[in-house]
Amino acid sequence: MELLAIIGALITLAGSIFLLLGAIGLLRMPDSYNRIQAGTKASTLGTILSFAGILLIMPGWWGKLLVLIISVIITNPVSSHVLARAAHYMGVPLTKTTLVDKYREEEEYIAVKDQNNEST
Amino acid sequence: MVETILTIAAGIMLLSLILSIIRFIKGPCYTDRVISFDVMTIASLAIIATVAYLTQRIIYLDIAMVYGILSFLGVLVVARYLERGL
Amino acid sequence: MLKKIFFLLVLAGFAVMLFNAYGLSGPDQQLNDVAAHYAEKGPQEVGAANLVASVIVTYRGLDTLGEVTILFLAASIIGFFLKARRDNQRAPKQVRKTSEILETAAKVITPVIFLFGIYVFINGHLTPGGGFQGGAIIASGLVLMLLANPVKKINHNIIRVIESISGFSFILLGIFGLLLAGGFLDNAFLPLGDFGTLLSAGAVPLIYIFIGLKVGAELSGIVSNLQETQKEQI
Amino acid sequence: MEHISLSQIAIVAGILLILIGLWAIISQRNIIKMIIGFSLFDTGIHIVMVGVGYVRGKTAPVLDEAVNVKEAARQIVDPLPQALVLTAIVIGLGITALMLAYALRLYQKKKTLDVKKFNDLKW
Amino acid sequence: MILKLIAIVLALAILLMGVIAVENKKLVVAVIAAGVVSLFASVFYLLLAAPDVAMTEAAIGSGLSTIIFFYVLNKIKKDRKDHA
Amino acid sequence: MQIKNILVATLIGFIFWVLLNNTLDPLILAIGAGLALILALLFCARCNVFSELKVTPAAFGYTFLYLGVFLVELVKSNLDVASRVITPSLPINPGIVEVKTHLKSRMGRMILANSITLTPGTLTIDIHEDTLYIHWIDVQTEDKQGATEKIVRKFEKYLEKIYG
Repeated sequence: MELLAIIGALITLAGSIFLLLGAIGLLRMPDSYNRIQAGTKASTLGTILSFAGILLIMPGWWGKLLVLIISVIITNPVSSHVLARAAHYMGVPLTKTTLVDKYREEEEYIAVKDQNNEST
Repeated sequence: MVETILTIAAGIMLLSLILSIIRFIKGPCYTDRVISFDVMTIASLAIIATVAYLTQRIIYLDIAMVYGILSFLGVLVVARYLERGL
Repeated sequence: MLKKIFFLLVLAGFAVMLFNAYGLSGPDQQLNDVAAHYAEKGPQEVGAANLVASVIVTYRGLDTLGEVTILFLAASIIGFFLKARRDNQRAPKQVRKTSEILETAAKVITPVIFLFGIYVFINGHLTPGGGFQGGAIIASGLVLMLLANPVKKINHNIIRVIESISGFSFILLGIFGLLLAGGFLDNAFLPLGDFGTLLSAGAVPLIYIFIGLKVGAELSGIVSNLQETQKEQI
Repeated sequence: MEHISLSQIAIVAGILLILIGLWAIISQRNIIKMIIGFSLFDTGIHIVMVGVGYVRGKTAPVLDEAVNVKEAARQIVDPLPQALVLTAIVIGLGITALMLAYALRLYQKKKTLDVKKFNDLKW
Repeated sequence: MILKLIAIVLALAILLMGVIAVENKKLVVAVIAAGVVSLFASVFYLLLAAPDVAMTEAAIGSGLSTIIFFYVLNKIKKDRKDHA
Repeated sequence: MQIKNILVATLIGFIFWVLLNNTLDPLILAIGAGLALILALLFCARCNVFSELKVTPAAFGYTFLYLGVFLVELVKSNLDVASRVITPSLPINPGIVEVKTHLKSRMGRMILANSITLTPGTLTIDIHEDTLYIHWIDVQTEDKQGATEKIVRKFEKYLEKIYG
């Protein structure tokens, strides 16, 4: 029992390290799309691992922790997909080393340039 | 033993929260800020779960549920606003 | 410039006042008498495991009634103020279409959010949560529906009917308390039941269900009015 | 670190947040910014009230298996400020929505959000 | 101990985000920053042993009021596009 | 078809309710079943999200197989991105490519897109009919066939068995 709890704590520690890596990726990546890649998804795995670790430590809490894990798995990719779509529609620039942009060739492309003069 | 490891884990989660706040301040576009908002909420979810263990209350996990659902909606609303679909 | 200095002076005055008040607050070592009474007698008198719920619903029930009234007034003023002309043909909204992924995901997630809102206010007397939080979660489920399909028409009559019925039932339960038990909004006219189970605490779960439906309907009304308001109506 | 308690942190942070909100209300000219300042002010007051109700080392006032019902008075924090703050938050949402609706209609009349331009009653 | 550390970091973050919400020129950033203030305040309430208030703040303060702000900003932007 | 749709929606709601309550009290179970049925009738009566789901023993087996493959991919590619992030020279060459899918049902395509998004390195940006536009952090091939082979194939062969 004690061993299981220590394994769970170590899993939580691994999850927190993934969260940290996600945040570092958020800082280091050059453009918005890569930030979405590195930021939101590494941290998604980090959160899932933290929940799983606490589930191993406290087995009586499995119901709510399982619901949390499933909801994180379902909602997070949808939100990052919608965000990336909005970014491409707004005309957020890709970084200079980008090889190819097939989406731009297909989509009717409306750059929203006056998005930034929202203030008065 | 377990509590020590979890304390260190909570400290690392706080560090990632601080790093995403730095991105919020720097972020050149709106989307960068929204991404850092998303990462902040995810890190807060992990912090809430850790706090729930450290204080031994299962009821704190309900707040994590509400948190997850409403941060998802917040990101969706901002994204749909930015792409003129609201 | 002079104006900025004046603002800073005002802020400094407020800061001095507030930090003086901070010096007056007592030591955080033990509960005061009222809180100790709630903590000791609350489980026998009300029977709710969540003491905040018992304070909101019974001990301070009149405050809650006033709050619900304020929220109702705000919602109806917003509805009156932003009323769009619905009878004549208005131009279809110019919005970007939602992606297929969001539409499908919203169809799966929306009933789950509604179910979670209902869970929050049915279990309001046992776990954190209650009518207000559950109502807010239900309204956010409606927001998700609107996000996935921005041109959808919300039927305002259903919202109005749910709100009226639940508000009326809330008052009716209060009057039952006045007639059958100690006072207005007293929950003891139903059996208190076993402490910590779903069917306990007398009328607290019923009152929370009605508060939840009412708050959910009001917030949904506010959101949908703000979403579909038009430019000019006068 | 030992001699400061959570409630002291909460009260100081809340008072500073109240001052930030007040600064926004009296110095900004944009109506939406003033409404944001109002909501910050609101949050600050709520943090101060919950911080006053906190008792050192006690747990939440929800009596489940983690709290002994007989000795509840020695284990929980004060439930009354929490109940008051809970109602205040909901009212704050109603007021914010009302102010935003007014701001929207004002904008549609004058095509501006600057409060200095609304000088119809000035003389 | 770690709870106090979390509380101090969250308090500093709340104040920083409040200053951003007041001083930033762009309304969208200001509204998102106000939402983040509510979000951190919700975790703060959890540390202060007030789960009910934390749930209300998460559902109403950071969820619904941000949503309402964005609906109003959307109307204002659409109006501005029509008339400018 | 309609009945299966409602039944699956009810079942999902009921499982959610039981996990949330974490008890087997018959009263709570009855309340949950009733609420899930009502909500399914209200929201899922006209949307045919679940009607392509195949309810056969083989489909159940493939579901578990798919979950296993998905978890392994998740951890493996997270480690990949993590190593990219902490390398000082930041070795990325991103790009947006298009891939094709054979899946017909909307639900299947949603699960496919979510799986692609969750495995780091790839991010679904948009979906048109049977074409997915994907932001790829390390572009290896630019043509449609090769990218499809590399990104989609490993998930699609299981999802085809579960959804039509």
